[in-house]
Amino acid sequence: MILTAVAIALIVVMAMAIARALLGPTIYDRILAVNLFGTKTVLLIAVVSYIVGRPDFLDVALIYALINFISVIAVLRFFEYGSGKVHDEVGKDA
Amino acid sequence: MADYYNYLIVVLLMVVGLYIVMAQGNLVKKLIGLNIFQTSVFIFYISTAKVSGGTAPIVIEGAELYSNPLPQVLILTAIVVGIATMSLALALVLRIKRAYGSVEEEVILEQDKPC
Amino acid sequence: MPELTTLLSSVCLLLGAFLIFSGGLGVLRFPDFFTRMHAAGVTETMAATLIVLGLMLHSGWGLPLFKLLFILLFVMITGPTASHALAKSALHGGLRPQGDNANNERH
Amino acid sequence: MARARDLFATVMLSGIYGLLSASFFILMDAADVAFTEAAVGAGIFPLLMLTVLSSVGRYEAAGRRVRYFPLLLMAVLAGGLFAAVVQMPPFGAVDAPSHAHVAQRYILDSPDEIGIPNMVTSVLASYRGFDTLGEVVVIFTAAVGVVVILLGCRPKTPQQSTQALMAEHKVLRIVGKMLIPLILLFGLYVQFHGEYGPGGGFQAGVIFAVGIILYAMLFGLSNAQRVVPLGVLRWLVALGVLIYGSVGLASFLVGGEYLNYSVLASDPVTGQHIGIILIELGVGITVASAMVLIFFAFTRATRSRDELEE
Repeated sequence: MILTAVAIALIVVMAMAIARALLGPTIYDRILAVNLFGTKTVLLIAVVSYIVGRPDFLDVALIYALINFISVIAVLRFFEYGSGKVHDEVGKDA
Repeated sequence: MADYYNYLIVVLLMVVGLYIVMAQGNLVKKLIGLNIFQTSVFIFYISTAKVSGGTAPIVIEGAELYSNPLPQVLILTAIVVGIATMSLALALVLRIKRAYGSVEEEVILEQDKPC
Repeated sequence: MPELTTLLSSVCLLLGAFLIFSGGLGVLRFPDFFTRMHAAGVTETMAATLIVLGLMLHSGWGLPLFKLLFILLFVMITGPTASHALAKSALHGGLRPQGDNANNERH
Repeated sequence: MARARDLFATVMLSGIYGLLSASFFILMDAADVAFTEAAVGAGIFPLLMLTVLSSVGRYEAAGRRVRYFPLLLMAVLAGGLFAAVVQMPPFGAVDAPSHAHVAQRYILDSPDEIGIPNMVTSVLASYRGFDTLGEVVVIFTAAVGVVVILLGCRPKTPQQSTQALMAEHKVLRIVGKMLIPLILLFGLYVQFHGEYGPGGGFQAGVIFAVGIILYAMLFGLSNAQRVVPLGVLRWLVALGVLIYGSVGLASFLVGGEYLNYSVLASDPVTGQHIGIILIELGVGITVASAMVLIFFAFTRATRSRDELEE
């Protein structure tokens, strides 16, 4: 019962994150929304795995936690790397 | 109608993906459309695998009804193969960018006009 | 004793859900990037910790407990790190906090 | 997503899309598929997209109008598909035709015939082993194709700008250093636990690749290539396929059919176990090294491209 309530709260927040990602005036807002979305997905999967009574699914939540972090790093890295050309004050010395 | 909402979403995604592939000129965006199309097919297969009241096809005690493992296997391999072929496509896009200096379809076609 | 665990787990879960919800609301409604970042970053780690803790209390001994422990560990390490990196690169990328006139000369 | 002009935003959204579809797979009881989609759809695909974007440019050409003919075509197609879809058995029906044939046998007999709890793994590696061999070969071919296509793109001066940038992220590097062993360990767990829980060679390969890609992102490509040299990777891609194929040949030589592992040991179930572990190993090696190889090829290509522009 409580688990279901938590799951619903998570889904609502995920919807909010999607809204932010769609609205997001800056690129960082979108990255933030993706990150938020990822964390919520981890929690949602953990909670759902208890709702349906299959704790095996926790593995999936675990890999989400990893992938989410990695994709944030990747985005930042490539964005900064790319922005070296756009804003031209970072990393131009190469 | 409630019984079919999954399939309806699949159709919607498929159409959106195909529309992007057809209507967008940017090659990268075409690939993203292709990806959406692909995922709609994945969702379709997985939807057919679901048995209501069933559980994931990993044997546990006390469960008799499992979802169908076969479509899941097909999709599992299809996802990995999909990313492999997608990366091949991306590589081609990189080469096209290098050869034509653009990834916009119209610009490329313009350059390809026979003299 | 089981009642106590159930109670604790429920409290943790509900508190976590509340935090998550407020964080989500903040991300959606706050005016500029850094306040949104603040809303997300602060609530996220705490809420995730609480929810996973609640699940751990819920699950009892076994392999799932350790998996949850690992998830907790990952979330606690990666959450703040990702927030930090994001804020830092936003600052580098030229975004400035709104209404920060007094400190604008720092960079 | 279709309308955003900024391609970067599109890629971000497609990352969310990957996460979303993976959560959907969880709800549909497809743990293994969710696993794969999590690693691929939310991890590798945006990663590669971003790499390409950093070379192709973030913004697409302005002034695109709505095209009405495709829109019309799509509307017609959607109508047709809707009409077709409602003819199907309802969602979740137990007696749908797709559950009628081989699926019953997989579900009922595979615990006894193969002896492992995860039916997805047993179908993947044993019943449909030949099919999976084909998939692995496709991945191998794709990796070879990418390498060949991007062959001409040599980096001139590798690494400096990126490394200078990432050096500022000290926190990231240290946390990354802590995480990478855990990721690789988790990859191994997934690889060898795939018979009992969700997991297996495909997923483990992707996780492993992600760990190495993380290293390459944090510490620079040249450092990463010192850890996993390109030559070794090229051998490994082929080695995985080779392992898979030779397991098949071994069972062929011992007296069974191609890829029938039951003959590999005196007891069929043990034979199946050995066969599946070996095959999953082959799959894992190929997938991991193919992904890393593709990533390296992309990074090298885009880097030299940037320097050509400057």
